[in-house]
This record gives sequence, C-alpha cells and structure tokens, in this order.
Amino acid sequence: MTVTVLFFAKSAELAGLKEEELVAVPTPISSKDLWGLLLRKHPRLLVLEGQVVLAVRQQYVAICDQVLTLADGDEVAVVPPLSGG
Amino acid sequence: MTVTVLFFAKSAELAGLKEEELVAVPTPISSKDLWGLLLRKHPRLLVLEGQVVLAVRQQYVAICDQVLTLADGDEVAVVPPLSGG
Amino acid sequence: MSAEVRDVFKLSRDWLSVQEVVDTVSSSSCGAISVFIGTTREDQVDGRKVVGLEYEAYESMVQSELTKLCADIRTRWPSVRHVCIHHRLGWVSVGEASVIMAISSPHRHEGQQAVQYCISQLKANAPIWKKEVYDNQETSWRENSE
Amino acid sequence: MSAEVRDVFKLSRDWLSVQEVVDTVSSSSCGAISVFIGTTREDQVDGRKVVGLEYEAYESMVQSELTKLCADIRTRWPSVRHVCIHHRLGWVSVGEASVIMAISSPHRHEGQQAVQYCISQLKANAPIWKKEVYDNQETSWRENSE
Repeated sequence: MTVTVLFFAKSAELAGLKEEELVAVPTPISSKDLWGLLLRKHPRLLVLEGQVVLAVRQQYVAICDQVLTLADGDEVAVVPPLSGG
Repeated sequence: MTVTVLFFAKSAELAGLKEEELVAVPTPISSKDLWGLLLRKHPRLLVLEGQVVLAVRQQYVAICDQVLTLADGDEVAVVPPLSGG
Repeated sequence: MSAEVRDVFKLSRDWLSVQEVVDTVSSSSCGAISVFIGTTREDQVDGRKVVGLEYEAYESMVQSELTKLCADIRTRWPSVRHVCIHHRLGWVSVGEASVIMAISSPHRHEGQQAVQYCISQLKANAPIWKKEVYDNQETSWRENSE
Repeated sequence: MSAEVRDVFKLSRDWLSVQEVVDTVSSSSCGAISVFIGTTREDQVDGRKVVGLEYEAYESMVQSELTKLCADIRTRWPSVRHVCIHHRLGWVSVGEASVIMAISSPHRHEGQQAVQYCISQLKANAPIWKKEVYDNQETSWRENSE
C-alpha cells in the first residue's frame, strides 16, 4: 500500500519534512512495525521513541503490537507529545 | 440619635420611599427593637418579617437580640432577600 | 514581575463588555483567565413570559462587600492575580449580561475555582436585587436560592 | 425554545476575540456563559525569557477530536447548550490568547464544570503543538503535563 505520512512539531524537524508518500507498506502491519519503517527512513526520529504515538486515519494508535489494516491513500501521522491550549 | 434609613427592593415598595431620617432612636438598641421602630412607621414591612436583615454602617445584622450602638448620621438599611448576579 | 494586583468593580447602567472585563485582568505573568457571564434567561413563570429584569443595589455597600470578597479569594487562592467584576443596574433585557467577572491566575485551576466561589459569594452577599418583569407588565422580586 | 445546539471550532492565525466566542454561544434559554482563556505567559526558562509561542496543528484531526469532545461533554452535562472553541495557530506573542472557549448552559454549575473538562481534554487529546521561542532565538517544544 501507499500511505501519506504527516510529520508534526519535533518529528517534522527531525525528519526534515512535513509530509511524504510511503510506498510498498505491507498490510496488515503492527503499529510497532510501521514505526520501524519510519525509523529506517528517518533514523533521527529515534529520539522520540517512547514518547510518540501514531494517528492512522485520524485515530490515535500506540506503538505496540496492535495490527493495522491499511488502504491506499490512508493518512498516517507521527504525533509527538501534545501541547495545545 | 438620628439615623438615615435606606429601603431597597421590595422594602422600598412597601414603605413607599427609598430613604428617610429616623429621629430620636435610643442607643444602645437591639436590632429587633430597631426593626420594631421601622415596623411602627411602616406597618406594611411586616410581610418581610423572617426574611429581612438590616445593614448598619454597611455590616449585615440579623434581626435578633444583638445590641447596636448607634451614632448620629449612621446609615441603616433594610435588606430583603438578595438576588444579585 | 511586579507584585501589583488589581480588584476592579463597576456597577453600570450600560451594556457590559466582556472584552473590557478581560482586558482589565490581563497580565503577562498569567497563563489563564477564567470568566463567568450571567445572562437574563427567557423564562416562563406561571404562564407569563419574562421580558427583562430590573436591578437595584446598595451601591456603596456593594463596593465594600466585593472588597471583602476579593480579600477572601486572595486568602484562599494566593496565586490569583487580578479580579474584575462588572454588574448591571437598571433595566436588563432578556439575553443580555447582568454580571461579568474575570480572574487571572498563573495556572488555570485556581482561577476556575476562584470564579466559581466569586459568583456564589456575590449572589449570597452583595446587596443587589432584581425583579422579573413579565410580558403582562407584572413584576416579581427574585430571591437567590443559594 | 428550540432544540438546536451549536458546536463551533475555529483554528485561527489571527488575534482571538472573546466577544466573538461569547456571542457564538449566547442563547436566551441560558442564564450562564462560562469562559476560559489561555494566554501566553512571560516565563523564564533556564535564564532565557519566553517572547512568544509558535503553534501548529493537525488541523483536520483537531476538528474530529473536538467534535468527539463536544459529544462527550453533552453526554456528561446534557443541559449544555452551545460550545465554541477558538485556538490560535502560528506565532502568539507573550500576553496574547492562544485559546478561548465558551459554553452556555441554563444554570452555571454544569457550564463551569464542562469548561474545566473541555480545556483539560483539549490539552490531552487535540493534536496541537507549541514551541516556546526565547529572547536568544532558541526554541523548545513543550509537552502538556496533564
């Protein structure tokens, strides 16, 4: 599958971009393995490990064994610790 | 003593005035007796009995045996149930 | 950061401005402004419709009661910075604000608690009265239940 | 009295207007409008002075998270009438509002509780981020503690 990855806040600074297409993503895939794919492309994201979660189709997903079923065009966001308000 | 009596809200409607001088008020006097003097001048205030308090020099005083020492020019207010806000 | 704090009260026969009340408590040392606005509700009472409220006050004593109230608030929540309370007098139509209060504080919890306390104590202790005015011209003095 | 209720959200790069947020929730069936304003505090962090904050958001997901939050609020406090939340994005100078929320309700207690819950949940769940910008040009991404 090809998904669109959005980077926000510190993750955008570390990755050096705000958005990219991620191609040939296997599905189903655990959120941990999806995070692993992102780390391989952007090793500097490692400093966020343990603090970051993902959002898949605008739903928060912890980085764990949870299995995700992805479709072409799905939006995946890297979500560092929130600080709104 | 001569004190200035202020009437507010329903007490002003019942007394038919907002302010008057009350002359020859004995001092010390209990708040109950002071209320009694006001009732003699304005018998229609009786409908407020049990709900009203006084304010003497801008301090609330329940109608009871509490003894007040008055001075000439003191301000006494009739305070029906509050409804600010 | 200066130690100056402000307690500002206004009894007004004009429309109340929430912007003015908020600006009065604004402080660069504070991260939170908590605000309460009391408005005239369109009530039905015994089949009569409320069209507005008529407020009156023992004005000088309102000032002294609110001064006491602010001192009390500052004892309970010492980090409270500025307090501003505007209250309408005279005629207030349905839908208009009768009271606006704002409190600034470094963090939000103390300000939110202080505003709740402030409106409860104002209703209990400030010598202010309102009568409801109905669409059939009748009126009725209200009494705060709390 | 109509059954219509409004949930209004705005992400704005301009100055936020408390009057606009309050007007959005105003209702003649309500006696209370509870408001919270979050402002940028002039902090000292490790000897550096905060001059402002830079906000960014996952805008479409903010809308969906706030929609869920309002549904949650209406389940907890069914008498809540209208909810309006405006949040700044981009550069916010010290002293300016970064978030303004207002909730109208027939009586004050439910609205005051709902506003406290609303700001706590917004901070916990809305995908919004800020970095502090210091007088020496350094920056630091923040993290809500709650």
